[in-house]
Amino acid sequence: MREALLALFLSSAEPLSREHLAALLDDDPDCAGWEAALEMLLAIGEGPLQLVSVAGGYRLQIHPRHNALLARLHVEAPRPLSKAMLETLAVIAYQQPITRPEIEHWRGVAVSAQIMQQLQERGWITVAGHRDTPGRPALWVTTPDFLAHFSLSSLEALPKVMAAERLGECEKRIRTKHDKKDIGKVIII
Amino acid sequence: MREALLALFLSSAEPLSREHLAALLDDDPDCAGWEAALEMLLAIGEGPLQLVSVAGGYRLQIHPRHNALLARLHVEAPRPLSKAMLETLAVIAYQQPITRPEIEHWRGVAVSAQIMQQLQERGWITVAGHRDTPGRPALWVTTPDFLAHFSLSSLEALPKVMAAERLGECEKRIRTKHDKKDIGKVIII
Amino acid sequence: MQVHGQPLEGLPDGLFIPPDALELLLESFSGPLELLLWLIRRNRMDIRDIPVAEVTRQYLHYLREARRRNLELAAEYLLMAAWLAEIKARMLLPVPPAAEDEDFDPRLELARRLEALATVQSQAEALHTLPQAGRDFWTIYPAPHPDLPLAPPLVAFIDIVNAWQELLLRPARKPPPAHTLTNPRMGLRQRMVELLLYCRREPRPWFLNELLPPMADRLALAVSLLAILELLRQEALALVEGEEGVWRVAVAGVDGLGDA
Repeated sequence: MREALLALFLSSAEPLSREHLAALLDDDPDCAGWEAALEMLLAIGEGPLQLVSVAGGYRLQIHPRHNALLARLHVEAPRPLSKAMLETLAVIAYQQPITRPEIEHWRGVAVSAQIMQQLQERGWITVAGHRDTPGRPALWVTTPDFLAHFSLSSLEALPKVMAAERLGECEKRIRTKHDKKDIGKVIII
Repeated sequence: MREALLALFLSSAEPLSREHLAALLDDDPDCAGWEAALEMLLAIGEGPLQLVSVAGGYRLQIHPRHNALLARLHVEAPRPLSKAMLETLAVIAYQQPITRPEIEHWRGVAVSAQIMQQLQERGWITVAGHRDTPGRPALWVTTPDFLAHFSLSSLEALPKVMAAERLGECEKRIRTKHDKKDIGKVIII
Repeated sequence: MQVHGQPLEGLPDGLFIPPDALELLLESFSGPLELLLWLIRRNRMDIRDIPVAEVTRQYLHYLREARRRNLELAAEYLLMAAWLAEIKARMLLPVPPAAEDEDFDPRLELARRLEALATVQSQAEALHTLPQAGRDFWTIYPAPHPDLPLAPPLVAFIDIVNAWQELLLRPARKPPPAHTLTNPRMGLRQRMVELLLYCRREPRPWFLNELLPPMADRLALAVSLLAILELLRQEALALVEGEEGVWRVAVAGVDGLGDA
């Protein structure tokens, strides 16, 4: 009976409601006890499948424990980031936590909600809070996944970058005293 | 491992080839021994499922022992193919790549644009190029979906067919020995 | 699917056709060639040696019957009749003595076309007998796999650094809408992000000592304090005064004590 029930769910594009199942199975003496089998499926699933209750009935889906493997199968080919996305990501990485208006200030152009959403979907940025200023803008930060993807131990490991003018004045002072590694630590604050 | 393999097949709308599976699984130490699991699946299936070799890969389908039940679920049976569609499809399948005028030559009648479109909508035929003759007529071929629908592992698996009339002298011999029904089996018509 | 020929096998031999059958018969044919093939098969004639006179006689009989019953016939049916008549006429001519081989048989082209059609019919029938999805078996409908992570974008780390460098090198811009740290010290930023995420774990204000790292050295303590102060200054965190006059820190907007 469990098998027949699985066959129905597996071949169906739509979720199956309890009523639909009853209409299909109640009159069939071979299918007696299907309700118990359904409860079992709901409770413990079957192999890599779990039965979930969705609008309109039940449907089988792959248990999320296989997501890593499935992600390899269902990859959309990785696409390069657009320049706008790249700049936005760079600003967030170096200036976090940061609001969208501030990102726009750094980039000098408006940042579309779509860009923020796409970066978010990739799992590299997230909202960490809100600034308590008018409009309560969201504060964007990079995620641990972002660090992990680029093998960065922390944000401290982001390469130091300075604007040219600032570099000029600092350089003279520091060069005489410190090696390059120390420069970062001394001048950043 | 068996579960992971099942998860891949269960989530895939297309048949998966052995090469594709190898690319997905070979580097993963958790997936060692997937070939053995695949052989097992091919041999004995899993619950109501059987793994079949089709269109250059493997695909799960419901074991035919559940057909009666499934027919009750899928009440709107797919519309049967018209004779004209079936013949046109047969010409393309057996003679591909082929142009529309050539199809018309084989069938002895004009092929309507509607038939070509219906076959295309079912995803069974597609244009693979153009013949380098005046007018550059489109060259039609069948798709992997065609193989999948008709449970063919490849085009070589198309049933070998001889027209009755090609048999010429064979026919006379057969006729004396068999009744008409048997002729049908030998010569298909 | 009606298998060609089979529903028609019940027809009586000879030329008589019941009144309703002719229409069905002609409708089942895709064209004159198929009618001709059907006639040849029904008479068990050899396609390579067609008795043209007899076939033509029968073919014309069906055409006349159709006309008598006011059935519409496509022009190709008349074209075929003309072709048959032409073949019949050429068969009456003496074969040129120099070319007695088969190629000069006027029936050859007709035989070729009938053979092609017969082949197509066999192939169509072969396809029809193959197991078909949704008719003879059911495939699985691919099971959904919710919340699959998207592939990370294709980007080299150095591109991010360069993008930032380029932004910094751009001509001076107006002051930012909210004051931000312009000389980023990443240790501080890391701590700020961590603090924000930490505070959001529960919607309540936090005591200062909850936010400072335990067993930390002086530098870590200093950075944490600085991060809290910076977040307060940026108004990402807010100070909340409790009943006992104790100040606590809350994520901006979390009104744990009703006055954030």
